[in-house]
Amino acid sequence: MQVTLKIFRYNPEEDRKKHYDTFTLEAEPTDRVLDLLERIKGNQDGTLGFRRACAHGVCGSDAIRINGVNRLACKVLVQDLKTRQVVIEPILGLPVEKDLIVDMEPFFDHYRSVMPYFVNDDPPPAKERLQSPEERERFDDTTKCILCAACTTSCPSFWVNGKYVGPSAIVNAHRFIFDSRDQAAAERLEILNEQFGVYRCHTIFNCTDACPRDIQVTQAIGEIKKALAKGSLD
Amino acid sequence: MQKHQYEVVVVGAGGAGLTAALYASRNASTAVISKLYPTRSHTGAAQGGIGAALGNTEEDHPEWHAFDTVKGSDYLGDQDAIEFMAAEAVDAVYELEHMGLPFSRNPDGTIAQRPFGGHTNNETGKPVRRACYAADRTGHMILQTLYQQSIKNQVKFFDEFYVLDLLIVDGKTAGLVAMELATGEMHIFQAKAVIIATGGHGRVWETTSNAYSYTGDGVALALRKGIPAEDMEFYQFHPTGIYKMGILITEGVRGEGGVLINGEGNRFMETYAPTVKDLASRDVISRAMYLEMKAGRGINGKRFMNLDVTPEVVNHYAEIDGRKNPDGSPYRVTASDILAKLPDIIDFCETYIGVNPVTDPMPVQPTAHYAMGGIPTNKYGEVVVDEKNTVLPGLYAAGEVACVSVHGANRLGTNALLDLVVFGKYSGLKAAEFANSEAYVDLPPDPEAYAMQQLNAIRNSSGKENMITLASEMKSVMAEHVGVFRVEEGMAEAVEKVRELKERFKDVRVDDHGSKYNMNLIEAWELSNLIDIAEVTAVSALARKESRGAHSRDDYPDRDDDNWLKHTLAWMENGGVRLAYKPVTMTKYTPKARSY
Amino acid sequence: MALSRKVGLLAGAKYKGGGPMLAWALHRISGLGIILFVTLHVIASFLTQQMGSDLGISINIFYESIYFQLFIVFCAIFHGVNGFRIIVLDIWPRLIRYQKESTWLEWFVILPLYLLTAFIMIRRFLAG
Amino acid sequence: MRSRAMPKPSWNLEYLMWIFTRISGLSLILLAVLGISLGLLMGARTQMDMGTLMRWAFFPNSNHVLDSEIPDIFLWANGFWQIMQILVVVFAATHGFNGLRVVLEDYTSPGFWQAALRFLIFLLWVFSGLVAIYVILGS
Ligand SMILES: Cc1cc2nc3c(=O)[nH]c(=O)nc-3n(C[C@H](O)[C@H](O)[C@H](O)COP(=O)(O)OP(=O)(O)OC[C@H]3O[C@@H](n4cnc5c(N)ncnc54)[C@H](O)[C@@H]3O)c2cc1C
Ligand code: HEM
Ligand code: SF4
Ligand code: F3S
Ligand code: FES
Repeated sequence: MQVTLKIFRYNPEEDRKKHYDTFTLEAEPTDRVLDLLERIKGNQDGTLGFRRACAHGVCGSDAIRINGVNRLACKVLVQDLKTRQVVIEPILGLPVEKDLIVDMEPFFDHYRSVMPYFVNDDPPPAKERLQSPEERERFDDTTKCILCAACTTSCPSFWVNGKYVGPSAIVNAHRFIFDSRDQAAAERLEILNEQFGVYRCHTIFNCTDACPRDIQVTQAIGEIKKALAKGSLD
Repeated sequence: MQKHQYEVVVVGAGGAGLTAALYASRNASTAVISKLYPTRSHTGAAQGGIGAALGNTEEDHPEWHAFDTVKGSDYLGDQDAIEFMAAEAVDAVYELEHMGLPFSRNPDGTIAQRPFGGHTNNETGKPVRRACYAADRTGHMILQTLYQQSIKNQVKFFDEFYVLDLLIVDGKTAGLVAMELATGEMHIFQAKAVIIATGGHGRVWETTSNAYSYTGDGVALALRKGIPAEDMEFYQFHPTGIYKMGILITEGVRGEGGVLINGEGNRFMETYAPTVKDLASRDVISRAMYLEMKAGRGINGKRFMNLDVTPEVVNHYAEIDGRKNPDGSPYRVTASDILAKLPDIIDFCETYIGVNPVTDPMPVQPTAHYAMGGIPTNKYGEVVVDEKNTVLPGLYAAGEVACVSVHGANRLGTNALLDLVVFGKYSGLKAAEFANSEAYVDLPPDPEAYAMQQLNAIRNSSGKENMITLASEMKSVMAEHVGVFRVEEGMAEAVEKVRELKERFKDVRVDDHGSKYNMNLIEAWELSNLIDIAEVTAVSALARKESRGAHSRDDYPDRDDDNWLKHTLAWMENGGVRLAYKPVTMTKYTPKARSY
Repeated sequence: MALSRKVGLLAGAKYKGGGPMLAWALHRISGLGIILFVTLHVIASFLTQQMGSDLGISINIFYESIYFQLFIVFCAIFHGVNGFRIIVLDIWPRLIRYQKESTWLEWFVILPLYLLTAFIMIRRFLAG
Repeated sequence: MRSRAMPKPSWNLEYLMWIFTRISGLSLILLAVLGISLGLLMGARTQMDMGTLMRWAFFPNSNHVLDSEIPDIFLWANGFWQIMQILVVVFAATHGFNGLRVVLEDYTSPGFWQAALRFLIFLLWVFSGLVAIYVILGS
């Protein structure tokens, strides 16, 4: 079948103005949107800029807006779209560098600001630190994050206020805060307790809807708000 | 143009690169250069597990692990390195755990382990639980954990910098040349030691589990600088990729009891590997599938098999096999067990083929997966450049790009992730040690000249040839003739074809003439790397007149230890490929017939 | 030069966020609506009662108009019910996975409540 | 396994107001329900229209029912209702103006104008609180 892709274009070197280009091509229902972008780039316009690597939803390179919502290009099939008119745009709230490529640095800055690493200053045991399957389960959901930014850039709070650390950073703080082996929960919570921490979240839920890893993002944020309000992690 | 100076520069931010950087940065100023954001590296795609004889649920020993690896390698692996890796494995896994890696857990709180192909109890020959896992996202957790620790230790990253050239002056490493993708600007890195950790090159083949980014940049970089590539004919085809797409279905599925079923509804692996059946090593299973399909026993006569992990089928065969839990009770699974242990696999199948593995079988076919060959190194990650294993001072390689060789002719599942952390660590330590005792080598006067010249050749080409066409011709000829089964004429044809493509590449079309994020240009460059690698692979394969591990020939069906128990070394010289051979290092395992 | 990161209100409104995003937008609008009403009302009462100013009376006429009343009642009902939903989910974050369901379920409370009230109000109004 | 200590988070405006917003929201619902039910008990159904009752529920000020056909104004205008109404006004004004502040901080960036507007909101809060209490006590 034929599908039409209307793609957002911006080339900093040639035109100062953003615009949309339309491409029409043959597609199978089981083609990924990423496959279509690859084919357009290969056969119609080599200058089209977008990121990709793994092509099956595990590396987090290709978060874009497809028909008005954030998705991974490699995880949406043509048959899932339920339309043959596809609008492709870069994710919102990060500066567009070229076409669908956005500047990810502000996103990673937020990520780095929440101490997204394991802290335990006790001398390690000879073998593993023990952890029961239940304790492991407590933070399983948030270990799945691939830092694709689909959540943060779907959040209206982040759009209007780039200082908000955003759902992705909170998810990654959650992963450690609720890890029974970690010792820096208090510091991370203190960071999230600040003006641009969890209180910028108004449970809008776009983030959870956008997450390609099906992480319960809003729930993770809620658990942190609750931990702060209660002053306890249980 | 910008200049930078670091004692150690690591190229690649996957499992190998990050481990190397973590260790090197303890003792030397270190920078990591990567064409992708570190967390996009392909290590994140690894699913099933990392091998280490922890013995958490049943008896196991590093010696058994070493023997299984030697046997899996079809005796082509260097045994000193294999013994070293198996022994280091246990500490390496504990070290990852201490860095916070969230492994799945046993009820007693220890790291959970599952069986994997080719890993056996050396006394009974039965599968052993050796693969330490975090659900089916082990690689993801390793990559994330290492990146997190790099942030904690303030490792310096140059993200989205594409390395174009390695600077070697008078046989010594001087640094490298990279392009900043965001601006197109050239950067010169002066370094005392360079560690190459750029991963594999599965994009040479049609159906592959590998990322778009798996274009063999590291090996191509080395080849162009007169460094040989070792054992390139040994490329692993994983038996279970999703039909047509190639997306990997981890061996862990079979570890949890999944079985391969042919078009007649039979579990065909019983015939090919009577003891371990579906948990034989990958070369054996891929070949068996190929033979079954050739005999018309694919599903509906098509070129795929069913991989069935529905609880009924798992329990049925577990009963037949008499498989037991560690506590001695019979092994049985429920739908929720499958869901808990293989969540991502289920997600892939539902997203891409609309199949729920808990209720229906998955259509699978062999998929290009892993490069056993690569840049030759010794067990400290030092690059060795000839038959006598002479070290090139200051150059290191680790991970899939390197050939230590611990995987020989066929890698066992879980050993790649292990390879990353063990040899990543030692190359990092060795590189820092080297940097501490050596001075910087002076850069050549025009360091970026060679890279610029190649780039300009692409930029200014006539533009007659479409990149996609060239790539797909290469992929199909390689899949057809240098795939699971190989014969003389086919491989000769492939060599011919690849050389033709190499010529035609000179006319490749690049639409984008800008400098910011010119991915078009980079992709052309990557394609040239792939073509070089395809050539070296095909030539190395054509020369090896035996069947061993992943290299299996219809015209020479047997292993020939008398003539071919040796590593291939291939140089790119004078527009062609020159081959030489070097012996395999043996310690205590003498080659035996291989059966599972 | 990269494009600015700014997301205009319109561009944001075009994002297909679904029920929860709508609930948030309405919560915000209704909250602002009520605070506007309260401020106006307090000022008006102050002006009329304490100063006998005419301005207060004109403000009163404005907000006593049926349209403003209908708007404000909607704001109050929506904000109250949706706010209650938010608080419940804040107390039991585990329920947040049902955020979507909860936003359409709450309409079953809001709509009958509002329509009934509006019906009574309009009938009164028409009856004079 | 060692229990994981978590010291109380430090108090700051965002933290306190987040909690206050929830508490005041719940209280406002409670007060409104109380207002409606008591109003109905006192015969609101036959004595006033819907709009007036709603207004009563949210702001139980006797001025709000003066135009209705109630026979006994004393029931509707006494100290109990004055306290009820002060609670409503204080909660609603604090909750509402804080909400306004949050919205303001979302859509403006730090700087002179933001500071000025924040101060204006603060003044409005104090003013409306004082005025409301003055009106309530004076009526
Ligand atoms: C789907 C899949 C599943 C797997 N499952 C398992 C498993 O269960 N167990 C197991 O043991 N192994 C598994 N493997 C194999 C294993 O994951 C890989 O071999 C391993 O992750 C490779 O790691 P690496 O560090 O060498 O490379 P990568 O992680 O791929 O990193 C390569 C890095 O090099 C950078 N790079 C490349 N070229 C350039 C350049 N020109 N300039 C700058 N930077 C560059 C990239 O940006 C990247 O950061 C699996 C592989 C796949 C594909
Ligand atoms: C009926 C009882 C009420 C309840 C249950 C309630 C509940 C809430 C809650 C939970 C929030 C926080 C929303 C968030 O953080 O996303 C909120 C915000 C707000 N409320 Fe209320 N509220 C009530 C009454 C009021 C009243 C009477 C006013 C006005 C005076 C008001 C004005 C606001 C404003 C302006 C906001 C900010 C909106 C935003 O940030 O998007 N609310 N309310
Ligand atoms: S939480 Fe989900 S959407 Fe957000 S960055 Fe992680 S994977 Fe992407
Ligand atoms: S979209 Fe934004 S407001 Fe919260 S629930 Fe998600 S972070
Ligand atoms: S390309 Fe890796 S997530 Fe889509």
